[in-house]
Amino acid sequence: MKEPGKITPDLVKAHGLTEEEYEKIKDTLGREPNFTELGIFSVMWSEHCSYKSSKPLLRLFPTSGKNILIKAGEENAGVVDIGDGLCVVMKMESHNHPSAVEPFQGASTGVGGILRDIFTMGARPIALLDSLRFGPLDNGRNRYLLSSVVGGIAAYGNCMGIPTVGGEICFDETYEGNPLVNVMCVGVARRNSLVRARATGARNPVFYVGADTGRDGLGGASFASRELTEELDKDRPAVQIGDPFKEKLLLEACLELLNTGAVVGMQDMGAAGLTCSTSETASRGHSGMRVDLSLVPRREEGMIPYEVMLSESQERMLVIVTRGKEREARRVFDKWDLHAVPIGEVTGDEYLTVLDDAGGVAQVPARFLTEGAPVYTREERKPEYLRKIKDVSISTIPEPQDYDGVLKVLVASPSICSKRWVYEQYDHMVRTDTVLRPGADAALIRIKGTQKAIALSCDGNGRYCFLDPYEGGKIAVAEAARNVVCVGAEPIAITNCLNFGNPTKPHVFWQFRRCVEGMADACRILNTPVTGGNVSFYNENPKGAIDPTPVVGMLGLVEKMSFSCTPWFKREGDLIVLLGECTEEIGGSEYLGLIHGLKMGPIPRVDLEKERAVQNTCLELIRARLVSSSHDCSEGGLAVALAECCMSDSGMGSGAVVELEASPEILKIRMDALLFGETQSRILVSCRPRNLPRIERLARQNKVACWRLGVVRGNRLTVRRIKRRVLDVSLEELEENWGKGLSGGDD
Amino acid sequence: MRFGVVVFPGSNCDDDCYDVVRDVVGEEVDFIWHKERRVEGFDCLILPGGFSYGDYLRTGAIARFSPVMKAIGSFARRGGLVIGICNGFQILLESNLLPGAMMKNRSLRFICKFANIRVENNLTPFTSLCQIGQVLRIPIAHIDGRYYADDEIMRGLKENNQIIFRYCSEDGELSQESNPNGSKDFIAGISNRSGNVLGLMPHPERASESILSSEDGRVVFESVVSTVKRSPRRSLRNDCPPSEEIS
Amino acid sequence: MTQRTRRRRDERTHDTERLFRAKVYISLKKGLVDPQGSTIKEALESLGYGNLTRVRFGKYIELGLRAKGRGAAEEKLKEMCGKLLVNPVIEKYSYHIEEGSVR
Amino acid sequence: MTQRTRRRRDERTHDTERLFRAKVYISLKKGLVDPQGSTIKEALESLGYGNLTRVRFGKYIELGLRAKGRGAAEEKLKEMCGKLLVNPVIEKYSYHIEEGSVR
Ligand SMILES: Nc1ncnc2c1ncn2[C@@H]1O[C@H](COP(=O)(O)OP(=O)(O)O)[C@@H](O)[C@H]1O
Ligand SMILES: [Mg+2]
Repeated sequence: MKEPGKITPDLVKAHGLTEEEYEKIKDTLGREPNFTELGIFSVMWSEHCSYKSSKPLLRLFPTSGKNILIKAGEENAGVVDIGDGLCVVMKMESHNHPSAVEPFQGASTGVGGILRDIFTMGARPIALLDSLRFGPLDNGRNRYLLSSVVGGIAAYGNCMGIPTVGGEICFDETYEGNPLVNVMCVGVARRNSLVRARATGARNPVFYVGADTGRDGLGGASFASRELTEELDKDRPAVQIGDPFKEKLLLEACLELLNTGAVVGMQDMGAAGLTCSTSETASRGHSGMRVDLSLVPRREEGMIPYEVMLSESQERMLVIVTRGKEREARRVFDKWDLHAVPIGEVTGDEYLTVLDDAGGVAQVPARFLTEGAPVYTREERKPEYLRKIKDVSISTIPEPQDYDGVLKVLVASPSICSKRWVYEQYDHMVRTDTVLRPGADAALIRIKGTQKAIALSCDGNGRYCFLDPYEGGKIAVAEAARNVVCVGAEPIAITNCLNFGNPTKPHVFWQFRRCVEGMADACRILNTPVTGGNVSFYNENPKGAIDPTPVVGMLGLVEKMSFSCTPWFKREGDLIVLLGECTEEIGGSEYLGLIHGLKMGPIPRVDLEKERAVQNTCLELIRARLVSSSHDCSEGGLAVALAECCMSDSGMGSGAVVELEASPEILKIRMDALLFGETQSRILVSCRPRNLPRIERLARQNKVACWRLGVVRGNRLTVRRIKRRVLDVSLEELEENWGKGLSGGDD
Repeated sequence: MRFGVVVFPGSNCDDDCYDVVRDVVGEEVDFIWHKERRVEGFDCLILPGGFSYGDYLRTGAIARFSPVMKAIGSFARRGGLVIGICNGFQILLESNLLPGAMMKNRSLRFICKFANIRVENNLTPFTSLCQIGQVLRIPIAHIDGRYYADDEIMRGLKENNQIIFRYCSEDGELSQESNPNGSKDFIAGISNRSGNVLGLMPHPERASESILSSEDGRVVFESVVSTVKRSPRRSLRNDCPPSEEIS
Repeated sequence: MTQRTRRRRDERTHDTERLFRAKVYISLKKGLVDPQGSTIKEALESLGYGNLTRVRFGKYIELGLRAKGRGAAEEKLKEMCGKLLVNPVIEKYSYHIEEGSVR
Repeated sequence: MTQRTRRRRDERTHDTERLFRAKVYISLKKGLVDPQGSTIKEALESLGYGNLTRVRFGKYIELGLRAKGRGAAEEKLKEMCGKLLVNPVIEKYSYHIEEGSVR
């Protein structure tokens, strides 16, 4: 690349900076920025790095709580105290655009990035989860995306030896051309060995560690801050190849380095590479930093300072070392065969100063780069489409004749079916802590050396959020919490990834606000503060913005690992009990989508207080060992939840006989709505008959509806209403349909 | 007795093996760094699973040249007990300490799930506490686990009773359905001729505690312990017959 | 299905079809990191092969195909590379074709 | 470390050393099942390329190396293949060497 002689308005524009932003830069610097500086501002002030559109709204999230040690935004990831001197560090990140262009490597490097975020804080990553969205599988490109993305995640995570213990996956036309690939990483650290991503102590040396710098991924941050248009070719250089082997060495070296006491601060070089890591660490430490680019190891010849500063080559990090302890640090890097070179030092002047052979190439106040980006209050408008799709009445929808057929279609649909095809490609058992493997409502990971375990789940539903972003946001949090409750854990905090369209479109920004408000309200009431997350805007395809898709990553805690619960029916003769109420809510359901081709209607409402009561009740029941299984009702409603309980993941399932003849209110509900409506705040449990009275008493105390549905028996799922058989499917048929849903990915 | 767990760059089941030996089986254990040139004072060495050198080029191909492998070779030739699990198995194959080679799974995908394996030979130090035909439920996790050997090697394996584990169904039947990766002759684990070196694809360390839903894998470690304790320092004696390898 | 098979068989027996042997060499585009290549290079160096300037790791695909002539075979091969064999986002390729059947 | 670097540089400046470009083609031995090859073949067939007689999948390694002459380069290359690059239990290889530096 050659440096242009002059900064022209076109060049500024090409860097994604507005005139006002450019004026602000000139004002603060008191001069025109040079080309390198222009590049630095363009990435640091990109949406991806600066959160300039989302910041004001993210403040709506509750971020403090009794367990929160480090709040969202203070560091690269929030930190949750779990007692015993231990804490959990977790974060979720998107790699949507790179995965659209090169799915295998895009997804791979996404895993690499989120792992670095966690271990540079001094935490050992112990689990990964992935939340994926693709267009429908009848399209070859989407099958290719699915198998490549899953392959890429597997390749990186498996090689690193971090189990991928859960996630979610959903298929919908809205993600055609703009798949979502969100990956969450969870780490555990001793409270007193957390590392800050800050540069403090003038004259402390700054080390560059890891892979050499090349031209790959140049401007990835701005790539993520743009729409994916038809002209993908131009963006090709933004693709990178992951090197999980090198990252594994980085991981071990970093954690070993902590024991030397030589580390002042660390940050990974992710988006905006050297630029972001130097300016952010300096800014957080209220320091400055001077780096000499001629010392940066390079992979390619003729790179100009602009390119070195903006490169997003993978598997690199910045480590600030205590002066005088360089030797200790080096010993560790040498042991792990890692390239580590000092490239500069911390300074007291609060400037990011960049030098090259030829002298100074950039000098900018560090805080101005990280905090100086303008914050925008984007225009918002409630979208038109909402008026049209809201008022549908269930009475206009024909009731199906063949409920067995409907159930089989639902369990075979790729969004609902067994995800075994995906998670068997992930090493989910390495580290020998995975107590509940994928397939249950949440993964359960024990913490060796303690009696504790943590539960993890990822949830979000774009269709709900499209139809009602506020309720959809609430549901994402509520469902994630319900999932960890179902395995016996108490929800304690969330991280999230907010995937939306172009925020400068007023209706997109309105969706964004409403989703955030819904999530925030749910987090407040369910007592799960937000520890951090990631915003991914500009998810658009030629048809427009994707459905608003916030994804919640929930952390649950089990203090004493003597109990846990799985969804599957365990024993002939156990009673099946539903906690929570049934109402006629059919809008936004998978059933409407799959069977009637409709994406409309009011989505189910969550009463958060009721939700909390149901969750608490379930948790108490599990703790008191009154139930043998528990499973939440989500996509596909009661019938699908029953079917899922029947199909054990590990071998023999058990059938169930269900009688739907409880109260008069239930009799008023239309059959399809009762079976397939996705009313929230419901958990299906099974228990020994002698425990039923205690369960009913506890539910009554907590003012939770409790409905005895039937009994575990035989090898069919049979549902009757007033002696009439409405559903009767053999386990074999269920399993066959449920198991085949994703085999289309075998392309 | 004392186990050693070898750590290659990219090993990722090293901690798991260490933990099981120390906390579950209750024996002494140390890590051995791949740059070591000597291995002394161990009764049994474990080459753990993972992705040594990223599995780049071929799985196990580069790790085979780690300095420690020379020492492990002579440890094995002196009769020392060596277990290669998953990537460790692959390294032993590449090092010619075991015959044959590993290829990509038939499905071309990584597979992580519980598998059933049948004990084919209980006269080895690694299976001495098993019954012949006993079915163990132990997870696999690999993408290069399709064992291959040509006819000559296969003949040797059979003649010398070197096939230690075969993939099978829950009831111990051999069928292609229960052969998760397409391995030749359902092979899940083999030993060298003299029976002191074992390679297996399934991860016994992942199935050694009831909380992980199977304890079947522990028998491999416990067999070693019982063998060694019956004849102390067996593994370090020099008068063990040297093994002749097919290479 | 049977119809299609029949049609294909017809094509094959078409007297003008000849056999070609093609080899496709695929490697990562310039500028992209090649973790396999550099790890192999380091391994070779540590084995004492110090005089390597670089190592790049790629794929090698051998194909046997039928076509009316060399030009047609080449055409087809390029198409297959463009559509499936090569990932143009990160890979480049070259090829070699010769007439004759594959052993 | 620095010593080693110095030594290597000395070797390089050795007047008789020349640059070679080598390509190694590795494929599975005859008779071995090649699921990658057959998967590719099936995929190509489903794209309409019915006239394939076979597809084999292998590895392609490009190396740049210095040696005193072609013979020495070839010698070295074969050694590297024998020791590391190729697993003779399952793989066979061929190679091509030419003088000149790698672009
Ligand atoms: N992409 C994925 N990666 C790993 N595991 C997944 C993925 N998608 C789903 N799973 C696992 O499959 C099971 C079912 O997932 P899902 O249907 O989303 O559950 P729920 O409706 O309870 O949220 C869960 O255990 C989940 O962790
Ligand atoms: Mg659930």
